[in-house]
Amino acid sequence: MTGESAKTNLPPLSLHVPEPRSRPGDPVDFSDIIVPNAGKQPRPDENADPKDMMDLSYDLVRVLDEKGAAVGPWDPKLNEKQLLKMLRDMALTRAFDERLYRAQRQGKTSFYMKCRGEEATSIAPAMALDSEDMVFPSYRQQGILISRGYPLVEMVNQIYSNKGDKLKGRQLPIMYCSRRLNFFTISGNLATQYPQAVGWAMASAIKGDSRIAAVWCGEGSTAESDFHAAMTFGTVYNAPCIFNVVNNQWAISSFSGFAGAERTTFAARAIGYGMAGLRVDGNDPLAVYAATQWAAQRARTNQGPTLIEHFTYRAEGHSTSDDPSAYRSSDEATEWPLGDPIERLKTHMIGLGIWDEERHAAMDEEVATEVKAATKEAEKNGILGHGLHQPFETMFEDVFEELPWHLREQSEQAIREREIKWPE
Amino acid sequence: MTGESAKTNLPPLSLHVPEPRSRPGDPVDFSDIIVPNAGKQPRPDENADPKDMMDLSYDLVRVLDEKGAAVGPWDPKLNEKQLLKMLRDMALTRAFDERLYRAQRQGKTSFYMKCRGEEATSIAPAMALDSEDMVFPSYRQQGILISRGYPLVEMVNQIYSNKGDKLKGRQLPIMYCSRRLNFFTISGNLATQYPQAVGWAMASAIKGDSRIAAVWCGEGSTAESDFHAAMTFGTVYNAPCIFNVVNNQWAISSFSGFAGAERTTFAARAIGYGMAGLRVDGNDPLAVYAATQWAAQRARTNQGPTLIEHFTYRAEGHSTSDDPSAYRSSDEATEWPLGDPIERLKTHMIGLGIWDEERHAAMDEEVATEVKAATKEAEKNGILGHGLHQPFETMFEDVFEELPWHLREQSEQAIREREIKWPE
Amino acid sequence: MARMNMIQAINSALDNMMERDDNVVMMGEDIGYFGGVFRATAGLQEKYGKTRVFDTPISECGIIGAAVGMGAYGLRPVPEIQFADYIYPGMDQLISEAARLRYRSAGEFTAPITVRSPFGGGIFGGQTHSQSPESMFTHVSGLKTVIPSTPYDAKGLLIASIEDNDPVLFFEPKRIYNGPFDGYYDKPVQPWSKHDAGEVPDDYYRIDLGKANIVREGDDLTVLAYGTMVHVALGVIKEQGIDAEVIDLRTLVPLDIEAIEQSIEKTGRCLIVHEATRTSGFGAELSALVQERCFYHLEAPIERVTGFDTPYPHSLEWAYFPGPVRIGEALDKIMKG
Amino acid sequence: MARMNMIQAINSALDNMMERDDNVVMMGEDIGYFGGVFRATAGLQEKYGKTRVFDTPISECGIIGAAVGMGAYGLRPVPEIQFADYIYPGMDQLISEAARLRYRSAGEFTAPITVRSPFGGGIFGGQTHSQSPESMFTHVSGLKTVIPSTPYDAKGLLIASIEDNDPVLFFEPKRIYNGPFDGYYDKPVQPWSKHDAGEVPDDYYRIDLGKANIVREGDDLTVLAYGTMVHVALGVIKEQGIDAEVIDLRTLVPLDIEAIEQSIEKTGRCLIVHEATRTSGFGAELSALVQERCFYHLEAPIERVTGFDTPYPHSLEWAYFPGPVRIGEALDKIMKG
Ligand SMILES: Cc1ncc(C[n+]2csc(CCOP(=O)(O)OP(=O)(O)O)c2C)c(N)n1
Ligand SMILES: Cc1ncc(C[n+]2csc(CCOP(=O)(O)OP(=O)(O)O)c2C)c(N)n1
Ligand SMILES: [Mg+2]
Ligand SMILES: [Mg+2]
Repeated sequence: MTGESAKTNLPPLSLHVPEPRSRPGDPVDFSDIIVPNAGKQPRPDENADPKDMMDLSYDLVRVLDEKGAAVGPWDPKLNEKQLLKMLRDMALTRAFDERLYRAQRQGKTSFYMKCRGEEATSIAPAMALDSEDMVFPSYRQQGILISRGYPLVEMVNQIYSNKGDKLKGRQLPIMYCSRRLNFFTISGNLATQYPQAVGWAMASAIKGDSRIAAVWCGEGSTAESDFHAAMTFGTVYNAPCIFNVVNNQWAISSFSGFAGAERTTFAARAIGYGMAGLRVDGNDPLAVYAATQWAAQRARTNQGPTLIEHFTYRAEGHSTSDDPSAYRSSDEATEWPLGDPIERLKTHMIGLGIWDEERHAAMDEEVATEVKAATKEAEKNGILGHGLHQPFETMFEDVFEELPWHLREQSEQAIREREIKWPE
Repeated sequence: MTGESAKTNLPPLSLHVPEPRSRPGDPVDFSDIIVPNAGKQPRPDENADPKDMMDLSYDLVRVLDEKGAAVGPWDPKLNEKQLLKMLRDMALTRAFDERLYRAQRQGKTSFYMKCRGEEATSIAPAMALDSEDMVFPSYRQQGILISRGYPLVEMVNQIYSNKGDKLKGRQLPIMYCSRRLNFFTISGNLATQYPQAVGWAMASAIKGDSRIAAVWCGEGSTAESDFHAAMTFGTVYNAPCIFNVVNNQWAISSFSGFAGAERTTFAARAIGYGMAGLRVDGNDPLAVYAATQWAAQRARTNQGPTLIEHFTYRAEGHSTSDDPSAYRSSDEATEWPLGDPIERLKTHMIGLGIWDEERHAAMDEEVATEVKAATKEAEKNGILGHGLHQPFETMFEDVFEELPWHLREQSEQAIREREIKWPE
Repeated sequence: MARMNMIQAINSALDNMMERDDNVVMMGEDIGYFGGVFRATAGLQEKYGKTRVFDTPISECGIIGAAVGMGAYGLRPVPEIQFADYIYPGMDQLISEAARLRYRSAGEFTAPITVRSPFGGGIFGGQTHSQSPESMFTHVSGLKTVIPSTPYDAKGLLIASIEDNDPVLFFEPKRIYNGPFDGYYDKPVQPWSKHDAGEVPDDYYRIDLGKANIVREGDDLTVLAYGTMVHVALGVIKEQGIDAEVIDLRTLVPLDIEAIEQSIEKTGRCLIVHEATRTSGFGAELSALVQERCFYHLEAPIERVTGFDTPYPHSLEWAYFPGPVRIGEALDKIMKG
Repeated sequence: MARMNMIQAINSALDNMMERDDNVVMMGEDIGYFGGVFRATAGLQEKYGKTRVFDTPISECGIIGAAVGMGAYGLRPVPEIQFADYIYPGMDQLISEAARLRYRSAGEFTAPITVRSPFGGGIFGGQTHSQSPESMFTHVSGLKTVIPSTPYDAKGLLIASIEDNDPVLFFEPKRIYNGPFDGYYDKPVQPWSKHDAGEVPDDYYRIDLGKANIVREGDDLTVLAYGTMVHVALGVIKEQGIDAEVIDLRTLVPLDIEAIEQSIEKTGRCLIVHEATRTSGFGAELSALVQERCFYHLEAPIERVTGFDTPYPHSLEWAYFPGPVRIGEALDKIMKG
């Protein structure tokens, strides 16, 4: 062809539209997921050149083997206290999820989102990071707040949007924020936190600070523009930032193939930018800890950012607004080949002889009681829509630092309306 | 660390800000650019798995060796007629650039952009594609229009925004458009054509058509959101689309390091998405032709998209609004290790015995004359700002298919104003 | 003739259009197999195949960008943006590209796309599931903006939007998907099945863009509204026994200026209602137009009743919403003016 | 006191602020070594180092997004968007993030960023180097919008914007970078060095946001304008010998409503001028406000003179521009009204 039309006898083009492994009613088949043996993945130096560690973007870093033993170079060798904290925080997160999910069903609030099955992807990184490091979570990292010791009752206040809510009832439930705990305000817009985290990390570097940033998004969210902006800025300025992609296989009803998973891993995105990338068994809390620790050390020593793909599974619905049985086989969760993070850590600890079933049952009860107490306490401040909300004028505060005339007028209007509606 | 602050004795963080090889006054040093021998790059099958050809994203596909001989598996083995067309179109493009640049300097229009040194990256792909394939150019692919036989006088009419301008004087000079030649309307907003090209390719696949799409942007533009959107959609739907990234080392005053070139190649972006990627000597027209042909064949046979990085050099200023001597060493262009595409093809053809210096000189004169004639002809339709523009009412047409009342009123206003300003 | 709620009517419009025109394709987050988070595309993938109705990556930039390219090819794409709050990453493709394709190519390429998106509050969706961004699009030359207020209109307008050769923003007031909400959030909403405008033909029909609907004739004042607020305004008027003329604009651009002018010339008074934030909302444009064109007919200041200039708060949703009290106050003021 | 053009005044403001506050950093396409395509940041990288003034990838999304993160850290970033026409890829980070950070975190995190961007036409820049998108930002709760009309104001307002703890859009009317253009494109423009407002102190000073400037007092009518159009309006008024009061708004949000009301109460007539497209431009909001608040003082309809509702055309730039003829016609109409 020389730029002239020279139609060859080719078959017509056709559009490829990805299809997930299973739909409702289908048998589940995860045989395409390659689960390498734990302990077999090499652990490069923290100052390795990304070019020399590309394989780790296609491999799967695993520490806990089938018997629950911690094996291989990535074993972070946590002590008993650390393991106990890790286990308990995961259990507490799960108990919290269970109860608040029910609270939503009972009409105490408008919305809730669980992280069941994915607890390791927030609890373990929170532990591997310094408490002064800044985290930019998505909406499924309640585990970080719990790990950092945020009072449960504050979380419930936020979820109930009640008069105790530190966020003044302004945010959708679970969109937490805690400056004190270096936990950035969660956005309802996917992936916007990604370039913000890079900016924060760049600022830390500009100031010669030692704090690094870590940011989370789902695999579905990697398609957003902000993801690319963050990766580009991260690699250009060598920003001290950890990019966590929680690949829980689903984005509401869309399986990971709609984010590109049919073609390569999400960790491989790192290779595209010449960045360090790790693909980690997200249901192995020790592997997640080790990967975070590695990436944090890299960032702290001016070796730049790391992308960590946490390969995991969203064991329940996307949120209380979702019914996953409408689009995926309900057996997927139980068939998931990487197991459950709490079960796996428990087995590990029992194997070490520092834990047993009784203590586990007792812990489960304890965390359930703790959550229950927190919800009771929070309910005193009100539940959504039952009157105990913040004063009307708070609606106009914090739009700007100071109230301009037009918001002052509107605030007066709102208060006048309240008096008309409820003259008492 | 267990999520508690445990400051280690690390040096402070520091921000890395990329620095180009040379600034004005500096000696030029291109020794970091690895120029592999021509002919040494393997040519995989058109249906190769991207996983098995990653090396080609880091290599440099080259066909013309130092003596101008075409060597190796990528030699497209063009016939004499094709070589002549390729050479002449490149020469014509350069002559056109020279003259229209001067026209802008003479005040005949507001703006012009040259592609000197990069002619191969548009002429060769245009030839390797089918004329029915749709191209989505950036502003530096005037070579495609020339290769496809667009009348020069139409190009000049557009540049002069005169009454002959098919785009009615609405677009900035060089923002051409030709539906007849399957040349998409150029946007002033960088990279927006990228997802559009994918959409077009998807549409072609939906329809079982055989036409594919090809799209261009500069290396600087790969940082834009649209680039990522296009790569994601391209890989998810396996769209029949060729992504050309013209890495001419500069984006106005910003060297390619500000788009990430310090860390990896732009072809490697493909690996991040599991897509086929090729890095090509952009000043070797035969290599560019071969790469395009390979990618086109892939796309046509439902093997999906390819990203081609054209490694080249912007030999002149960004546009008539730019003065590159303010930010880079003026020796860079002459020192560029990959030579000049026209010179290289000429040497090749002389080596083949089908060309000589006299014919080349004659051709140069011929194309200059052709361009001159076209500008003279176009000037009859007016130059910018000298009155021979389109009627005022055209300003309101094509905003919508039909003129709504508010535009009708505004059109009447504009005509009234004209009558007030020029009552004659 | 069937009884449909607004989602069903939209689904029916899409179904009709996919049937009539092979070039109509649909794309968006969760719209394929699942049928959309509000079920607007339910059943359509099964019926028309997954190359005509498909899920997309979560990239609003890509969704609009690809739709523009498909439109340039000759298709008639109907992309969905899951919530209007998420349209901003696709803003550049809408403003710089879709809106200007016809103009900059002098008609050689066009973007006949219809962007469907649920908008507005009232479902406790918080800041990011409640916004009403329509006015921004009305500022962009080359875009049309359509907002229905009933199932019947939704279907007819959506069909006309899809058939339109210009890019259309089709915002669906999600608060009234199920029934004509009148602003009394503590009372149950009458379902569309009990409402005349819930009578929707199964077959193709269109309601031309650019034509307002006078939903109530009256002499005392003119109310300009669209979407959910048409019903809220109607409720208050009924309650207060005012003989108002209520105009449901249906299309913001191009606007039915004639209907507006005629009404104001008759009534001499004007109330504008929208849920979007006040400053530079579409109410400002309406107010300016009415004032410019009917100044000498006006007997009282034109009033705007709108959402407040704050993000849409979660718990104080009903304090934010421009409900009956706010509208009532404005009506009083105008009638006394 | 030095004579400065607007670029020099902006450069001086940036220089002062970088000197006073280590937390001020600047970023944008080509702003580092090169000093910006309009030279606004010339010399600053050399003076303050490349970690405080640096070039960025060509990603407006990343520029704004990173700036928001830097602001959350505690810096005071001043990102540049090379042309306002290119701000849309950063729209989501501005609207959904910068504007709402303080609100959604109840004050725990803020985005004290100042986005500088040259805007407006008149330099034969065609559709993508001429736009005036300010009204979109005025619709977003939480954003401030500032537009200077002289070197003196540019410096004082830019300093106040950088010191402001809220996100500010600082649009620079590029047509008057060099001198106060009066709309007669075929006559040479007087340079700022010959104009009083070109007197700019080298030292730090601020002009508070939210305060309009009455650039000419008068009794016949009130002209509301900002940026380039202040000078065009002044030129026509002088020419026509009308005793107009000309208010340079300087800040669109928060608006100096008092200055506006006082003036209209005195003059009873109002002309609004801006270069942006008409429909849902900021003129609509101004018109609505004046009408609502000064209805009983108005003696004639408020008029808007604006750019047309089309993309900014290249060759017909001066037919598009709201120049002296368009303004003159409107003045006539108002004075006869
Ligand atoms: C910009 C934007 N687009 C769309 C949505 C709607 N939405 C909310 S969550 C979600 C799926 C996200 O999936 P993923 O990133 O995989 O995270 P996961 O929920 O699995 O943790 C979508 C589409 C949104 N919140 N923001
Ligand atoms: C969205 C957007 N941002 C910024 C610009 C301004 N701009 C025009 S060309 C250019 C540099 C582009 O560089 P590159 O992509 O490398 O292409 P090249 O000019 O080298 O061919 C910039 C920043 C623009 N046109 N659009
Ligand atoms: Mg997911
Ligand atoms: Mg370049």
